[in-house]
Amino acid sequence: QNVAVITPYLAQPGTQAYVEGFEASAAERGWDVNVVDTAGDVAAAIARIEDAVVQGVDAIVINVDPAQVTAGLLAAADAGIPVVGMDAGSDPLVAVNVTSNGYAMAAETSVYLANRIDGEGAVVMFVFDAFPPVQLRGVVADAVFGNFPDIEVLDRVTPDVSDGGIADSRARMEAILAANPEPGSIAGVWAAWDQPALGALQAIEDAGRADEGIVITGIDANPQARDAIAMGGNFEASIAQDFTGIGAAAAQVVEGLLAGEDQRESVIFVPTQFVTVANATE
Amino acid sequence: MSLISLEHLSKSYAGVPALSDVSLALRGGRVHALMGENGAGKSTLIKLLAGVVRADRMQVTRDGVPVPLTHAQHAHAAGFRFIHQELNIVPQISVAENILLGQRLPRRFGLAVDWRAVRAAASEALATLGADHIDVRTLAGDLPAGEKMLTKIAAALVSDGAAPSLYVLDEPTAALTGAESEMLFDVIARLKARGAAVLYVSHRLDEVLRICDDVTVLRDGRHVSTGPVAQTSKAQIIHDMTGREGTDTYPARATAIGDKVVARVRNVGTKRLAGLNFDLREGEILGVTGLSEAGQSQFLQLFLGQERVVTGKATFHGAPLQCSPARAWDAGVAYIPRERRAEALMLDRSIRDNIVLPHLRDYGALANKRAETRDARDMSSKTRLKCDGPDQPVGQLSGGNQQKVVFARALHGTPKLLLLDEPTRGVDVGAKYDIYSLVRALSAKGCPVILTSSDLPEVLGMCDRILVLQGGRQAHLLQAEGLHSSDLLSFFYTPEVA
Amino acid sequence: MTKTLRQSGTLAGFVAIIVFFAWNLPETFLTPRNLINITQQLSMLAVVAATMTIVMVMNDFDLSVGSMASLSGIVAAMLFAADYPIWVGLLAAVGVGLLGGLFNGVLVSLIGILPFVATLGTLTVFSGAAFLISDGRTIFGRDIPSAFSGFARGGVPLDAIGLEGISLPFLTLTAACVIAICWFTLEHTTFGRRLYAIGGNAEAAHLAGLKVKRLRLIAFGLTGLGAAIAGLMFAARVASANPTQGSGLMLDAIAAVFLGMTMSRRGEPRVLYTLVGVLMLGILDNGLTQMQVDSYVREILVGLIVISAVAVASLSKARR
Amino acid sequence: MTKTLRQSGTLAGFVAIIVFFAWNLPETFLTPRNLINITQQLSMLAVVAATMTIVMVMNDFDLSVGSMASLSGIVAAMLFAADYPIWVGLLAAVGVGLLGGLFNGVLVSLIGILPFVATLGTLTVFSGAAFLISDGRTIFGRDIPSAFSGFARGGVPLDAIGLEGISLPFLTLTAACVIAICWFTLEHTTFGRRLYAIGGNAEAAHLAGLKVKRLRLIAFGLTGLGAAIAGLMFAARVASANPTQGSGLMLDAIAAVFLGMTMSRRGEPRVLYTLVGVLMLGILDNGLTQMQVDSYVREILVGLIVISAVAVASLSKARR
Ligand SMILES: Nc1ncnc2c1ncn2[C@@H]1O[C@H](COP(=O)(O)OP(=O)(O)OP(=O)(O)O)[C@@H](O)[C@H]1O
Ligand SMILES: Nc1ncnc2c1ncn2[C@@H]1O[C@H](COP(=O)(O)OP(=O)(O)OP(=O)(O)O)[C@@H](O)[C@H]1O
Ligand SMILES: [Mg+2]
Ligand SMILES: [Mg+2]
Repeated sequence: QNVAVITPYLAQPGTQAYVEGFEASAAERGWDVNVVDTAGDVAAAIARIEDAVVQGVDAIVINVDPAQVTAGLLAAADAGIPVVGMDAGSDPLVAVNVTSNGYAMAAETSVYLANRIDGEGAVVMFVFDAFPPVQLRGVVADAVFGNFPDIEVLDRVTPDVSDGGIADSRARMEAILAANPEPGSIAGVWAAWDQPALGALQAIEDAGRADEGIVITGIDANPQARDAIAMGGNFEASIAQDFTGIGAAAAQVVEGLLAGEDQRESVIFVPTQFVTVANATE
Repeated sequence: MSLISLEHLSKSYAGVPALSDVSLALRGGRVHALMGENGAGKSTLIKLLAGVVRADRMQVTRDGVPVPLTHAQHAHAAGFRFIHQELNIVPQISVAENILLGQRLPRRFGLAVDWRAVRAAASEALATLGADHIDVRTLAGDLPAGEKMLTKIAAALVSDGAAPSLYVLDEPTAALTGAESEMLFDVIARLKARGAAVLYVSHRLDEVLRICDDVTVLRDGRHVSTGPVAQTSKAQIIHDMTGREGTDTYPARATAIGDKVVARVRNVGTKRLAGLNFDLREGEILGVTGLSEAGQSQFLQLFLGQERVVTGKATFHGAPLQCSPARAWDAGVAYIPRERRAEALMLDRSIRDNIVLPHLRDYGALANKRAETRDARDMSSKTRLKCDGPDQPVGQLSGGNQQKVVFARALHGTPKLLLLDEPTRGVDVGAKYDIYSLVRALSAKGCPVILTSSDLPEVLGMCDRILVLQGGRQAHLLQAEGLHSSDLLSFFYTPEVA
Repeated sequence: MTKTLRQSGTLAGFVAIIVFFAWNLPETFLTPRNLINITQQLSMLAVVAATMTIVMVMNDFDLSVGSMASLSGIVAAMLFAADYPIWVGLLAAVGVGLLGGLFNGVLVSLIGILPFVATLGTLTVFSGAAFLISDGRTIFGRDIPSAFSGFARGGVPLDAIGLEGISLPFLTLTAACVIAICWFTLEHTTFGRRLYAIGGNAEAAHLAGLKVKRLRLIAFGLTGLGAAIAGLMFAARVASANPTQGSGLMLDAIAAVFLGMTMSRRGEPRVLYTLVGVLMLGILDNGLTQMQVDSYVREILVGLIVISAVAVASLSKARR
Repeated sequence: MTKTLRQSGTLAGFVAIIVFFAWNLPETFLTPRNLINITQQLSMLAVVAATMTIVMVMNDFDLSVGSMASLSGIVAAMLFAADYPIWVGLLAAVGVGLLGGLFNGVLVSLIGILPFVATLGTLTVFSGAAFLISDGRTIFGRDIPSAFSGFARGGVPLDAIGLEGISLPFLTLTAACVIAICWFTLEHTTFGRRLYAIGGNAEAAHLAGLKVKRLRLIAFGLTGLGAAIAGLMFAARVASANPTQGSGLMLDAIAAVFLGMTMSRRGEPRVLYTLVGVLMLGILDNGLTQMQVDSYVREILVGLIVISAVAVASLSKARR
């Protein structure tokens, strides 16, 4: 069987992990998988979906907001080619979307942070609203912090991600630290994904303010973040999506679709795991 | 006959006056010469008139009616046509489009350009110049220099409705061969007969005496004299220009040519040259002439390493010719290219930077600004450069003074061979004499010189022998002694004697 | 001779690429559906590249087209979201493009800033504005009227000429119109010829009495307008608008114009050659994806092919 | 008079920005720690911009510096991951930078491709190569030796001069060295003078006996080298390498050089002015973030300030 995996976001570590998970499961099944990255370009993703349809693949797996690639999905539907989403969002044109529950993840980390700082103090948020799955995390965290009257959101920073997200986040955090020199003036850093959390951690450590008890949380628990959490420093928690699990589940769905099975659910949530110093090295 | 009067023309650059309160009357049916040393303000006056440089003060009237001149279009609308000193061709577009540049192109259905009409109008303009051999569809950049100038002249002749009343030509013959110049003089005569006024700038005195009716002389931006040409003389004009006695002749050779053969050229052929056969001796000045584009520039570039020897053998001081300009300069060759602005000068860099450019290595691996400044100042005074000092950007100098910078560069150090391509283009009479003297002095020290020029008197006055090229082929090698312009011209056409 | 080689070098490469894919993908490459697909995929890039040609003819540049495309998409989408009728959104977006382009023009021509710097600055400004008014969010779903996104999905059915079930996409038609207008303007109007004259020798153009400043201003306005149209097409195609979505267009558009320049006689930009450049980039992407070439290898290949095409042209030019 | 205004216009703006932040952030802006922090944040950009100046002096460009920085970081990290000693990784990365730069040089100077096109092509190729050899992954954690990332965290303690607990970061020192070398090379060696001459008129330089091709080749090599050094600094600073991390450097570096050009007498690029440009960009980012200006507004402000600085310079130049 011939399966195309199309995403504009392959440079993101998470995307990579579930694409690899998918490829591994596909290899077991003897499928021929073509992974296409359009480097952030959504229109090109449509183009590549259309190309895959022309080429006559058996199934298409996407990791991009289906609402944005409707043109491509229509082409696939016309040709009768099933489309499965990996963390893509729900859409009538996508047979099944396999994902983690983003709302739950953001809620878990933000509630953790709020509790760790006893519901009071200044919090710096790192968000990225241009990318829908990350944007909703920010919305959830806003709601959680808004519910604690003594928590003040000091700044809501959107870092420049063209450098991978660490370096610019670090520069932003350094400026915020400089602007708030009093020990204790910053209680926590909530990051919508791990790279800004790592940048903030580097900034805090380098400013010699690691012992002020600033609590940092991230999301995704990528290996670099796990290392940092395992050190037992300011970076305390993140939440791991089961990327390999998502990839494997997607492969299973594709297999079912190709076998002509009916899919009852249009969303499959793969469980997540909350990562702290206790289980970071697992 | 119309009367265009220019009054109180004044312009200063950064506080330094280039033109101070000059007034001038131009009459229809007469050719008015504008003379002056390099930097006297001639081109500045013309630019004010063209509306491309804003005057500090100026009043222009035609038959008593004021003419506003704050934009090139105003001048055009007033019926003023210009040929500026620096050749302003657009190389990427066709000759026809160059000729009609600045006008609304003829259209079909009020929309699309009617290319047939464009070509017809352009051809017609060229035909009045007697230059109908130029195909108007050629890209202008592919034309030889003389034909580019003809294109530019044709552009000035094209009229769109209003009959032009004034033609302004700033050193038009500097890039033309003798024959082409004659053609231009014919055209000027016809314009004059039509009742147009002509303002004519040239440093070639004979030309001015021949075709102009009146002459105005400027010095340092001020008006010196105006009068009919018939009532003045060469010596008087030179005196008015320079404020001292002078001459437009050539310094005579003071020392004999050496015996040593410096360069030996045997049956050399290159991509564009053939049959070169001659020896160049110590201190000899060799002229290279021919019709336009007969290969003169390539001839010089042979010694610069730009034109490669394909057949035959050429040596310089016993060694084969160098194969790149870098090596040639290292071997002591100094070169003045034909197009000073495109090929020689860094216009927005200082006089110093321009003069020391090929000699940087002589100052060591680390920059030595003090020594460079000293040398630049020294060379500026030797070439009688009119400037504010070695730090002034070359782009601010007048055309002739820019040429002197190029000269200063070539004469700096002690060249072993001097290659001069149209070296005095745009240089005024007085400075020409100084430059010729410098060349003579160099040759007296044993440095051979190869010179090409479309100014035949210059070739005859300076050279010991003259090599005539026909279509890139060496046709004649003549002794200059006793030769006359007309004799030389006839050799351009007579076939090679075996 | 070599002139012809130079001119046809890139064209020959283009044909070679097509033959190569036709050979390797006999079933799927040279099919009407695939070809029409390619034109649709390329329509946004073609519009940006064609209007970019207008300023590049004067030796200028516009680096801000990508962020202008994003901005205009966002402007339209925000208005749609605020329940304005479609035509208001379209008009506003196009107006923003024109104004942004004219702003570039003012900086470059009236103030005299190098185009590279000026449009680098406005790139930042437009992109910041797009983020600001959208609050950094992607606007999609119900906020985008289906009539708007439907346009990108619709087309003129080609059943009549025997291509059952295939239609010529409206996006392709739009691009074709823009290209035709740019071509006509540059090649067959006094305005266009003047732009070429400015590109050839700005000083000569000025001395000949051309209103250099005004012409440059207008040209930049047109490029901004083109970017806005492309931004709208993009937003319709992805049925959403986000503040970064156009950013990929800029470098590709410039690359296409440069590829085209290797085909023209004097190395000047010309719209139809730009189009060949656009097609070359698009066909490489389509064909290599179909051949399942790894995306990274594809990137390297595209870079090398562009370099080689230009190198061959430069070398044969030098030898001339 | 106006000449001085033009030259000092941007400088005055720079000072005004500093005064503005010092006024609004009295406690935190002009502190030694913050200033040293800024120099450290800017060190990579400063290295790229300073070496970019070398080619821009000749009116050339290098668009590929960003992807070259990413590539060299990846090359070093891959070698570290394969347990090679640190010096091997560093040497290989620097070697890759030099080779890549020379490749650009060959395209631009020997083959004669416009720098914009050539380096646009190599941008794609280098970036593709970085993705390919890293498989698109970020390399970090145990794969990056702590001696390497420790370099970016270390510095020379400044206790001796009364700044307790503050140290002058090695990254800042490295950048200072690179800048000093570039400055000396361009301003005080014949080599540098020759590069400036090429920028003045390349044809004239050639006919005046300069080895234009060789000089351009070397200059591009140096710019590639600088990009590689910056890439290593970047990788050390974030203790990881990923195939896109350098991409933000290119436009910022070019912007810094252009900002610097507005300060020089004849509008030519000069290393020290480039440095002022870099500082201006960095200080704006730092100060505006400290003032909690929305990131999008910050982007717009930075763009507008750059445009205004250049516009003032151009206008006073025109009035001259
Ligand atoms: N853009 C400029 N900036 C400063 N000074 C200038 C500028 N243009 C011309 N000048 C100065 O004005 C004076 C007059 O120059 P102009 O070009 O009118 O001389 P010219 O009489 O045409 O000389 P030539 O015979 O050499 O062409 C010169 O001293 C020149 O240096
Ligand atoms: N002397 C010159 N040499 C070369 N280029 C010039 C010269 N003067 C102006 N230019 C070019 O032309 C532009 C100005 O053109 P021009 O003055 O024709 O504009 P315009 O549209 O006619 O303006 P306006 O009608 O307001 O006077 C300048 O930006 C410059 O690029
Ligand atoms: Mg003059
Ligand atoms: Mg004007």
